[in-house]
Amino acid sequence: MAILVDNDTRLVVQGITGREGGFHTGRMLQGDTNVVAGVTPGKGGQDFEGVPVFNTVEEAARETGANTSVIFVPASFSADAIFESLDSGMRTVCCITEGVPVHDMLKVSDYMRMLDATLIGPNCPGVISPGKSNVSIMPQDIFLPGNVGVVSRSGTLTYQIVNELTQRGIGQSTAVGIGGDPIIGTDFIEILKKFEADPETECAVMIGEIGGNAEQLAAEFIQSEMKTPVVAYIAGFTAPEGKTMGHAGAIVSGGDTTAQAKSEALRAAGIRAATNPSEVAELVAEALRKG
Amino acid sequence: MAILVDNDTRLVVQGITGREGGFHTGRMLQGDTNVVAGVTPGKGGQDFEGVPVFNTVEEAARETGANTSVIFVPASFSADAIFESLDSGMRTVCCITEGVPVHDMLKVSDYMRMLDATLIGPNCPGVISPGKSNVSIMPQDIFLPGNVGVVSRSGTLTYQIVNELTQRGIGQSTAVGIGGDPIIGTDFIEILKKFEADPETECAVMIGEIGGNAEQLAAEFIQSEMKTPVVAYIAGFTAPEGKTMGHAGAIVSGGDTTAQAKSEALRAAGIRAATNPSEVAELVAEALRKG
Amino acid sequence: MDLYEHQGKELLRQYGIETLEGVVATTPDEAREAAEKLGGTVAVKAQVLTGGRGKAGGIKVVKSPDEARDAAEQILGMDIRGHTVRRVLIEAGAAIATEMYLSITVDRTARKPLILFSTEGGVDIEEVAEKSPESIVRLHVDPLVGLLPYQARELRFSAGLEGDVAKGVGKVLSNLYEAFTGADASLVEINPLVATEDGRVLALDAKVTVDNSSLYRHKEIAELHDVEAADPQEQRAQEAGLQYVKLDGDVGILGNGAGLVMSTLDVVAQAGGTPANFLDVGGGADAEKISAALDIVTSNPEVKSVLFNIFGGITRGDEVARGLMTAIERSNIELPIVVRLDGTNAEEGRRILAENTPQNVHTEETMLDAARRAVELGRG
Amino acid sequence: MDLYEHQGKELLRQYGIETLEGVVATTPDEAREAAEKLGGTVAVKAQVLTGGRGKAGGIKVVKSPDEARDAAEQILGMDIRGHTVRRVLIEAGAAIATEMYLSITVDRTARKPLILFSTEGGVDIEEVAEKSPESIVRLHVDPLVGLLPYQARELRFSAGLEGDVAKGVGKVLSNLYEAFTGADASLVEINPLVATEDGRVLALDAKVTVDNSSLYRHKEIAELHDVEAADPQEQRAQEAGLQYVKLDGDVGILGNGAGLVMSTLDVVAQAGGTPANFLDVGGGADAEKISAALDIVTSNPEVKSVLFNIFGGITRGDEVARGLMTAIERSNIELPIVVRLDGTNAEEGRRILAENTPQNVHTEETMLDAARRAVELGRG
Repeated sequence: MAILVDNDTRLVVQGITGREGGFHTGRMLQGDTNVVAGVTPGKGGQDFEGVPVFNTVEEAARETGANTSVIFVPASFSADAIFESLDSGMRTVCCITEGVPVHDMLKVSDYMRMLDATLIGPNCPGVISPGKSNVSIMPQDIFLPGNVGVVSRSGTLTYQIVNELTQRGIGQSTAVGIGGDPIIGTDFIEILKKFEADPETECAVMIGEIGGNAEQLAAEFIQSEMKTPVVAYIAGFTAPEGKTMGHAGAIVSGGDTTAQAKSEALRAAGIRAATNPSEVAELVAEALRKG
Repeated sequence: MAILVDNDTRLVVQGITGREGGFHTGRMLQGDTNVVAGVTPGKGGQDFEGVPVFNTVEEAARETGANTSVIFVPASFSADAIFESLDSGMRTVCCITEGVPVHDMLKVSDYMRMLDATLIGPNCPGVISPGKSNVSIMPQDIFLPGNVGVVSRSGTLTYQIVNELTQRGIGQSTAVGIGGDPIIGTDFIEILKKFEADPETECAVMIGEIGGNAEQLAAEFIQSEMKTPVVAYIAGFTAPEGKTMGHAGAIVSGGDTTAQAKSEALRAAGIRAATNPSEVAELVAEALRKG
Repeated sequence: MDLYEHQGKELLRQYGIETLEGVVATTPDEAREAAEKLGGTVAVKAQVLTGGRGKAGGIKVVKSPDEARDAAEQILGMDIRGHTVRRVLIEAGAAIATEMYLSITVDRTARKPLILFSTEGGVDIEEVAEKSPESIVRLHVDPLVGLLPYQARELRFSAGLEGDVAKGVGKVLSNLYEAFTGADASLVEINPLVATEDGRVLALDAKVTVDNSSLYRHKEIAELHDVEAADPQEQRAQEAGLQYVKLDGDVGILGNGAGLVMSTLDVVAQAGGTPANFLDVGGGADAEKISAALDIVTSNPEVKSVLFNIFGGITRGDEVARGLMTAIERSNIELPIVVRLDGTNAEEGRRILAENTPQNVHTEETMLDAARRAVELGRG
Repeated sequence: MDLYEHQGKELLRQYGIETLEGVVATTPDEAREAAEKLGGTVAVKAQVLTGGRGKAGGIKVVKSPDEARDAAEQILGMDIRGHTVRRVLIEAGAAIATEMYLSITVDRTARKPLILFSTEGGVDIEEVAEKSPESIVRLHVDPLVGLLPYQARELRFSAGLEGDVAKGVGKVLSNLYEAFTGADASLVEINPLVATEDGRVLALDAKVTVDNSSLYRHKEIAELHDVEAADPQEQRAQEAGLQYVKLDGDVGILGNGAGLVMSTLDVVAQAGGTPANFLDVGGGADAEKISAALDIVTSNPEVKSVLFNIFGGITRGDEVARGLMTAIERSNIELPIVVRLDGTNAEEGRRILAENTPQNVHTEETMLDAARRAVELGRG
């Protein structure tokens, strides 16, 4: 099965003729993704590496049956692009763009409450279901089809951990980078819920960070609602307090948002918590052995 | 069972110390309604005919377990009162007030899309489930517990028709006045859906008016989705074109929004359509006989 | 509340939408002066709250001040679909390249504002919808989110607009949406919206309807209300908070609630009578209002009998009865009045009437009987 | 981006929130003049982008211009939690009746703005939350609907406010919400919000953080950015679009993606080393950026070795390799550099490095091995 994207995914790329959009569309086309359309206002009628380009998502959806979108447009236009894709019927939307204003995202995420749709990101690497569909900027060669679901606030750290899994022969059902911004479309719990409901996912990996309390909330959810074993890893054990570490979300302002506190909360909830990426893979192997 | 209000209804009256609010609270208290609280900002701590008054709905809900609200506050404060009741956890809200600005209602009804709640009105007589709960300004003496669901855009015409039913010994499960304004919280179809799902409702009465196409849409729904027999009546056969007849909704601007056209559309969909209130009762009796 | 073209344009200008320069005139001489001031070719346009004035001869394009005077003389006082022309708008000319249509209304079913745009402007949108439906672009706006940039793009690409016109229409769209929400409008319509030969986009006409319920927060718009335009009785009813519509028959009808009154009209017609009016006293009508209502209904000389149908909810039967007594006493009404009273405090109301029934007041138990009786009494 | 108190207050005033009259001074003499102009008792307040300045002696209340001069002399140049005081705000006095707390932040979990209010102001809200949590009123605002009148009532009744103070706080709340959304703030905090003895409600302090991602649409706020306040390397990093945080160790660390870099820090620590910094080159970093990043890391004299950890997604390995070569050539870096390259175009990147590897550049296959090697090489 996999979650969010699979063999039924018909992808439209918003910002297909831009630098990043073009580069990653090329990579997605090399993989298993069914890229059916691109959108760049004013470039409708052109084609990009064989993919037809439209002026609007509505037109792209009408003409190609696109049901999923990935967004590469600049940050100042991203909220508008998300609204456009949602209003055009896209039910999974990945916003890769970094630097989308927080107040724009507050409005978008409020609007999402009216819809039965999933927004991943912004400022995220996207979603990949290896062997099925790649709606992401993730390096797909490191992925292996399998039964481990991965969800992460961090992009490159996800690649690191997926790489460790793949090198041990452990494949992934779906890997989701939810993004590190203060306001994101979908959080750990929502993704974990989907993994729990997915019969193909036999173990889930949650990759967290310092700052906020998303991991603690997820720990409560895992403990009370999940039968699927979960392995967690929180980055930032060496982060000093009061400093922002890159991700807007990764600021440590009090004792209980540190990597230590989070890892302890996870362990207290009976969840396997690793201290580095290699250990994650080891704990996943162990969890799969025990079932 | 009944729909929307029943024995579990714990009612808070917003605007309880106002003229209309006070009058109708008194009447609801005489009936079967469990009026647990009233709200008037600045009058918290007082009581009204034995009902405790609070400053906010949130406080009323916290202290009394209220789950339903009825709104009698002036039109310029009504949207705020609806938001307050929704945000305080009310899951059925009846706004009796007339003259709520359309743009206020556009915002409210948009907000409703985020919630699992039902707003009846504004500019409506409310909801009554005879023998169970009366959350309305309807004259409850004319009602009789029974198995006919009534839904109407008009207040007093509802009383007229209910009266005709009761005089023939035909009782009602729930009667809902959805209101005659351009933008209302709940339309015919949403109420008919609830009647269809209610095992107690054996026949539904839909009371429409000239103007708009709500009755035609309901006809399609009834034909394709309902097993419960429906009797319809459209008022306004003698209305001239181009004139507004009281309800903001009741303006005839084209051929197909007349009472004739609507009645024909209903009959074409296999629905019994009466030409006056007495005939409604006769057709209901017939429908109940045939089962 | 409907605004006149010149008022609607003033509102649009406040929201940054360009129009042609214009001056309102109430006499032929004022029209002449205005045309002189504007210079060149001008249009003389009847200001009436109804459509179809062009076909009715209410718009004339003239080339000199004297011609403007003559045109105004013809148009002023003209009757267009029952509306008397009291003012004309003298408007400067422009070199028009294309005529388009743009409006925003409230879509009741979707519960959202609906934008309609067509590159075929200057004619009835209903006609366009029939003849070339593909030329109409429809866009819903989410009320909480508001108009979004992508929607302007959708309009532009769907309609095939380009260059300056695309840009100009986009700007008008965004300003018009601001006007629509800012003025609590239920309709804003620009037909035609024109592109001039020098690339400007401007509103050549304006139809604006403001939600009556919102007028308390738009004092400046409420003040525009034109008392002259309304039928005197309809005007009086409005002041008293009543909904009154004059019809052609002879049975005067009063009741509470639009639906019940409409149904009463129907039942009167089914009983062989013809309704003289629609009058809804509204919810919670007190004695004063009932009294005013009866006055208005009986001031129509065609009325031969009156049917008074009240089913009380928020309206209380005792107050209705008292209002009725007051009105009859005060106005010395001698017409036959059939009263049917039911619902809240109806018994108390019936008691008041029974205690002191004048000769000409008859009571009936049911709506059907009351209608039959009123028709019968009206026949003498 | 954090605003200084005086900048935050200027913003609040633009949104109709009252503050005390104040003047910014950068020298003791300017402070004296300001105090003279304001008259009476004034406060001399250090302007620093950190909390706790009161406890650190950064605020002094004085009664004369000369005293103001002396106070400014003491405060200017003072170090408060690592921040040097370069400006003071001289502010008029007021007769204060009560001190309250009011803030609006973004609640990430609820994805909504969160209003916090307490009648106990002037102290750390964390302390209040601990000592008397019941005194804190919490209200979420729906981002699309905005602040509603009932929410101001909830705040007022929950906090037990009355009369002028209730009214004044209500007005400040609504203005503060406008400021919060209007300025794209992620935090607006007034602590204390005071009621004066004559019934006015005003902001005695202001802490405003504006979302960096929104600065493109707030040019006037972006211009307030204080380049003096930042560490020179952090400043340079920011200009280059890099996230750099200086730490106390000796292993310089660069990587792409905050999570991966944080994890790299952890792995270095687990390998027995101490990280000298956090540096995220971000997504899609090109040669120019990589080069700037390496410069910044190695400009820290404590750094003994550098660990360069790239797992490419949007970042391409070939560009990283080119950037690295450029930086090494240009800056003549001789420190040992351990490179670990994986992901998008990693092979091409490794090829570029292999073709032209300088003596001091070492490559490793895994993150763990790279960390161990960097620690080892740092020890010499």
